[in-house]
Amino acid sequence: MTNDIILEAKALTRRFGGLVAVNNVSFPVKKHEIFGLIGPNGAGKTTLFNLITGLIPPSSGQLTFDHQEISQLRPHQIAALGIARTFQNIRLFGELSALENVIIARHLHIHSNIFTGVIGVPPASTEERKSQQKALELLELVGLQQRAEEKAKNFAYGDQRRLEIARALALEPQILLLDEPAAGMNPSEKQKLSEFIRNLRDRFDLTIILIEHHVPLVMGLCDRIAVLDFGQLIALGEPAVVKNNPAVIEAYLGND
Amino acid sequence: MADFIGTYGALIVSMVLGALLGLSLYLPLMAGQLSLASPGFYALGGYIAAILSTTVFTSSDNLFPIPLLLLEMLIAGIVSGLLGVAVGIPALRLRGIYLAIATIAFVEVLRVLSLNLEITGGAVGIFGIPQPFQTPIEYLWIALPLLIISMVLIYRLERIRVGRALTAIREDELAASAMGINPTYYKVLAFTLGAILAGVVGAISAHFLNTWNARQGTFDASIIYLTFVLIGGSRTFLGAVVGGMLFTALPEVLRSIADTGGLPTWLAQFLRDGRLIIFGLLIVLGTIFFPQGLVTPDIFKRRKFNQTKDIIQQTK
Amino acid sequence: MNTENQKSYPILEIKNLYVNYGSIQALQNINLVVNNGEVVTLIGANGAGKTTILRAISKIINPKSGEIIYSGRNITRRQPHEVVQLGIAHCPEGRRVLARQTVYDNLLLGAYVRSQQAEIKNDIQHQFELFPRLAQRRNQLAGTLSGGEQQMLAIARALMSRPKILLLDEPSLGLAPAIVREIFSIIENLRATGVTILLVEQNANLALQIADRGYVLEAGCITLTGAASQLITDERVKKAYLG
Amino acid sequence: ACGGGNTDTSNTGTNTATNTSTTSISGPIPIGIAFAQTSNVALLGQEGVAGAKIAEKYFNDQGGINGKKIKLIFQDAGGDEAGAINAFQTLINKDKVVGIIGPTLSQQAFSAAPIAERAKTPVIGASTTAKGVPEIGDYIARVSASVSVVAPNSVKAALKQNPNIKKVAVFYAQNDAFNKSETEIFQKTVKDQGLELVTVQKFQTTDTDFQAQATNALNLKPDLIIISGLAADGGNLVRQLRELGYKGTIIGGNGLNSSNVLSVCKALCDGVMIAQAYSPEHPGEINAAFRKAYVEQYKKEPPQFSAQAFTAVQVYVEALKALDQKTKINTLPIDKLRTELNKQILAGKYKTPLGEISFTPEGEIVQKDFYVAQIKMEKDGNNGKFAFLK
Amino acid sequence: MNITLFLQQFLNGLSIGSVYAIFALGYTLVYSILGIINLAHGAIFTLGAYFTYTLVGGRFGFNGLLANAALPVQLPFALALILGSILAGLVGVVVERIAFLPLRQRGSDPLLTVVSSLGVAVVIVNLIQYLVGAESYTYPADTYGNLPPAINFGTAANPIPIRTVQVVIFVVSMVFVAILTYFISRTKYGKAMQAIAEDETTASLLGINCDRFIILTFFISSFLAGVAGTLVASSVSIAGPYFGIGFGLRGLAVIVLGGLGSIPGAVLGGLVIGLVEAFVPAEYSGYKDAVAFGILFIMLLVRPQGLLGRKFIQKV
Ligand SMILES: Nc1ncnc2c1ncn2[C@@H]1O[C@H](COP(=O)(O)OP(=O)(O)OP(=O)(O)O)[C@@H](O)[C@H]1O
Ligand SMILES: Nc1ncnc2c1ncn2[C@@H]1O[C@H](COP(=O)(O)OP(=O)(O)OP(=O)(O)O)[C@@H](O)[C@H]1O
Ligand SMILES: [Mg+2]
Ligand SMILES: [Mg+2]
Repeated sequence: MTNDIILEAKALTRRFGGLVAVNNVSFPVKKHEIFGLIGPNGAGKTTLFNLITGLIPPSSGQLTFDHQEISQLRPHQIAALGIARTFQNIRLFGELSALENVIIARHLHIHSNIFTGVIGVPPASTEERKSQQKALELLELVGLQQRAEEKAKNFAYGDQRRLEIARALALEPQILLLDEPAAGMNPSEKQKLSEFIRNLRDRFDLTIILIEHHVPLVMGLCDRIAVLDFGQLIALGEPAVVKNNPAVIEAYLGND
Repeated sequence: MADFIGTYGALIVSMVLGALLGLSLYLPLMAGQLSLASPGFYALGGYIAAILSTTVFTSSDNLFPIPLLLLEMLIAGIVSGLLGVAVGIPALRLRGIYLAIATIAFVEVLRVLSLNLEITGGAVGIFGIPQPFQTPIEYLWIALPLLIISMVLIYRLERIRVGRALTAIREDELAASAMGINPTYYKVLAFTLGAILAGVVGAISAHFLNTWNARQGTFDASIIYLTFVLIGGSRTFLGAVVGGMLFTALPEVLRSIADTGGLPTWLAQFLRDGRLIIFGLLIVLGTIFFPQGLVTPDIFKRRKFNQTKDIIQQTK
Repeated sequence: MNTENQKSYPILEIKNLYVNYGSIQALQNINLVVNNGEVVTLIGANGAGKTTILRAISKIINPKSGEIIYSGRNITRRQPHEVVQLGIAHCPEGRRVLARQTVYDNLLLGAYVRSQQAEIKNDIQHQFELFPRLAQRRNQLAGTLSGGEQQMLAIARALMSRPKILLLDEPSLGLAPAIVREIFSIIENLRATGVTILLVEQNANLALQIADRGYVLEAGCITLTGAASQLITDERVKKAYLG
Repeated sequence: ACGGGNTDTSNTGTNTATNTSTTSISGPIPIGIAFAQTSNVALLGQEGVAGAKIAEKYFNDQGGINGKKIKLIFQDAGGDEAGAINAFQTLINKDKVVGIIGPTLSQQAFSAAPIAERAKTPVIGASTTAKGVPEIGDYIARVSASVSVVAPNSVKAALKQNPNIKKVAVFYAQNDAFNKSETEIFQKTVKDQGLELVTVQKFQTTDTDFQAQATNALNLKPDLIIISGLAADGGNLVRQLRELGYKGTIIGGNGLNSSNVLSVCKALCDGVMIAQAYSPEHPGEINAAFRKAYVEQYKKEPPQFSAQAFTAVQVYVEALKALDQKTKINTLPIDKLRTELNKQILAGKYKTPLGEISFTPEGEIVQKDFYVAQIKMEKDGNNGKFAFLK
Repeated sequence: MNITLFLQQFLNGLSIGSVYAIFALGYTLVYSILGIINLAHGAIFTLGAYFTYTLVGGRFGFNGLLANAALPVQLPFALALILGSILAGLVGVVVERIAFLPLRQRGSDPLLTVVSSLGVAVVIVNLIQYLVGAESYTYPADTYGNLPPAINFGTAANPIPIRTVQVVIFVVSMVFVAILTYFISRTKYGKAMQAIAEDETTASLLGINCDRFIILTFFISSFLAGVAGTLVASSVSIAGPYFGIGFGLRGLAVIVLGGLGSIPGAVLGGLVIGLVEAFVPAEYSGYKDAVAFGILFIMLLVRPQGLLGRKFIQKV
């Protein structure tokens, strides 16, 4: 049982001055599952992502990936372990083309150093070629291959979100963290997206953690759901169970 | 022709050196690091060469042996590189203008040191630096290959993993780190490469200028070279090169225009005494009419674009 | 409702509007009317050009050609700040809160075009009642707010200028369901007080439910328009946007 | 007027056809002036230019070189080494001058003079005073006396005026080659005279505020303060010392020997003693003529750099004359002319505004007369003069 | 170090610092709204001094086009100061229209604005040089009526003299700080400025007329430069066209130390550096500048936002 747990938070806490953004939160995430993370605005979801990806250190508590403590690692080390993310308020490399955005994210899978790379000896050069290929495939996957050369900042909001997903996938991660991927898409686009995410999981054998406010999507897509409120974990379980949890209805879904 | 070389030989060499200094500023800029430390390392490299060639490598024959010059350049590069790492690791935690100021502070401290130390000869500086060549123009034998090599290397660099890592950091350091790029490592790398280049150039300049003193590599120099790079174009190394050459040449070009016959005297007069006014105006106009710099990456884009196009075809 | 619309006059008119971003043509021949006191919604896929229309109205971008008429005045060549002074408020895509200002100061600046301090203070209080979350965060730098909190702030700030016309670009984006409902009831109330609203919304169901009329945008062109009640039952719309 | 380029180009025009070494001079005889006309040392440069222009007119009116006129060709050497090099290159190869006067700063000389040396073109420094400049090469000389001779006189003069001077404070601009060398001489002199050197304060020529350093110095109760600086900074230092209540003697180094000092410290300059390598009061008709011409044109006493620039031109003129008597100079190919001219320069003796001068084999000036002046200001502090101490 | 000397040096420090402070005020003001370093500030500072000199009827020296020229009228110093500073302010506005506005409209990199401001500086400095030469000029002796040259802050027994001019400068800079600080942090216009500084587009969406504010800012900033230039010149005389440029580097250090964009910060920074310089021991006077910049460097590492700067954490 425990050995198929890929990521685990233990009593994770993060304070900002007086405010406790994430308050003593513990939960396991199983390999290959789609794990939903919901809660009212300001509940601490994104902060939790930031803790997992090492962008901010926790005030206390542990975080283990494959039973290895990672809460003290720097972001690039965590990325190297195989945890990739998208950002709620998009952080693309705006001045660069969509293609460049994705190729950059191939960083960990090209091994040329400054010398071999500059001289361009075979392993390096072929790697470069491959990663271009790979990047274009990923763009195709999110349906942007035709705009590969356009500047990322010129994409419409929804397209930028797609590009972010492609960029995250380029890391070939084991865990993919999606922060409101469906924001700015209309219902039918959202539906397509949820199929898309499910396919991703199977095609790349991913574990996916997903923040989303669009309840139908979450309920339909996720294997398990954790609910945060004021930084605390108020519910964790199968969608059906969570959906009817009074605390959750009270704090988040609202009753109608 | 002989006249031309005689008159402009020195200028041509300074242009090449200017381009190299431009590159040394451009390297950290690739990672979005606005470092103005180059003149500091330039000065350092110069002092190393000046001191070595006047005290240690005193050779009997009237021309200073090239191998020793190369050795000086090597030493200057190494020392600058080491100092670069030492300064870079703490300083590069700063961003934008703050980093700029910190590096200026560093340059200023170096300057005051060289004014006060005995070995650097105070204000008089070090003079009578031996010449490896008969005429200034021959310095191209050293400077030009150095420029070409640097350009080729940086051209490659911009197209590989390392270069992209730097670009990513320039665009968004935090996102870059989330893509598995170690910002500190790459920022210090770029900064150090810049430092090394500046140090090496300094070593050449010390011989080229025959003398070296605390007036080399100052705040003004920092700003001027930043100007060169930005107007040349800060998004491709070609910009740094073009900018460095163009603006080194500009005052002299204006000088020779003033000398060309047929001009009404008042104009010749103005071109002569007011040439820095024109210089300044050109800087302003440059920024206004070439906001991306004279040279933009697009000149490479076209090729790259076609490449990707046919890769798209292949993937179909 | 329709009976009202008969009396009400067109307060905002867009006539064959073209907008380019550099070489890219984002809008072609847009014709659009908003009547006084109406709620009009724009729906369309990503990249259709919804945001661009709002940008053109609030003058953040200059159209290539076409006219924008606001209660009789031609505002096509006005400056953004003039447009605001004329009573058009734009709650932009991507929130655009002033990250280095506190929540409170953001709201204060929202009322920049107004002068009566007392009223402004009241309105701020009112916003805090609408969005208790913001009240808790009033002295926090807006840049450190959560995504949703920023969205609330952006909307509240737009309201602070007491606009005659409110341009909302995906107000429900990133908000929890409860808050989304809150937003839509706010829109209802605003309509009741006579504010005209042009609403860009991905959540087409909700949008069409409260809107009087709607326009459907595809690849920079208006392809469909009509009363919201009709659009919501239209097959094409259902298939493309309601899911 | 820096002169129309026309003649210059006509030269180069003819030259590009034929080989450099065989061309000889047609038209007026070009002498190169490479002073700083831009950059933050332009003040010194401009004084030099002023003096040179007076000289050009004066000697051409006197009949030039046995009838042939001289023509000064000005190339701005700016304030930096590269600028000086470029100016020298242009003068030597493009303007084909017989010789060069300049550059402004010693550091520039160290950088540019070797170029002239290699091109076997004579150079006369008119404001370069640091140790080692004439030693750069056979073709490098100067009329600006190395400070070693000037400085001590003023200290002796001060002691004559006030024998019970004991404690001495020294200030100097550490970023200026000239003042660095000068202060060393001053400090040595102070020791030789058995005086107590209570403090040495360094500043930069760009500094304007000396209150803190002045306070530190005054706190040690000196009764003589020696300043090695340039006009602006030196003037401010004097002014601030006085305003902070210093009553004792002040000696200004050679860098303060410029009427620009007066405009800075105004009435407070009064009584400051200045070591001079040139004094407008110097007897001798050539100086009288120079001074008259200068005052007519610029409405003030000629500063030292002007006089030295004038002298440098005079040296060229007289050397050329002498040479011309031996072999008509317009028959000589330029290269030959330059080498011959250089020999002639070093050989000659000259009666100049600086007094009678000649050169050592290295090209160092041998100057008989040095002066110590004392600044005398009028009450309103707007006008004053350097009164010549016997 | 005895108490009198200590006090003396302390006051010296303040008075040195107040010069830096008054220079830095306008400098930091422009940064606070445009987020750019205006390198032309030093030049406008110089210009202000020359304007006043002209207006009090001062005569120019023997170089440049205006050699020996002078106005027929001779205004009283106070009036000349105000008029001269207004002229400086107008120049500032013109500079903004010509050199900065085109860049802003293109939304080009703020760095480029720094460069074009450098261009402007070069133009102004050399224009002055071209017009009135490089001599130093001084206001008439009676500039401050018949105030004593120095005021004694100590006892008759052990006096602590401070130059009157410096006291004036100190007071004036304090007054301006008070006014500006109130304006910026207490009025809605101050808030608007901060909004513009952060994001012009958003500011305009709130109904703020960015253009007008920016012009206003440049006028005030350059007006202050003019006042500062004149006052400082009345203390140390106009040392040629590079007069103000000389303060540029120090000014930069000051505003960064105080916290970029913070008005009180500019003054605090100025005073701190002034004090530091004042207390450099006599025997180390040669290292004065190095000390100032060394401190700046360390300061940047421990507290990048400066003494009074607001730290800002970018949330993801
Ligand atoms: N750097 C910070 N300083 C102060 N408070 C912060 C900081 N970062 C986040 N917070 C606060 O912590 C709380 C959690 O923020 P977080 O972004 O995790 O919320 P969230 O669950 O992602 O909300 P949303 O669904 O709106 O994105 C918010 O109330 C926010 O104001
Ligand atoms: N700044 C820009 N530069 C260039 N092209 C742009 C720019 N902004 C938008 N575009 C392009 O214009 C088109 C319309 O963009 P717009 O943002 O209006 O779409 P939208 O309907 O708002 O999409 P979304 O629902 O995703 O916000 C898109 O193709 C987009 O790529
Ligand atoms: Mg969030
Ligand atoms: Mg949009």
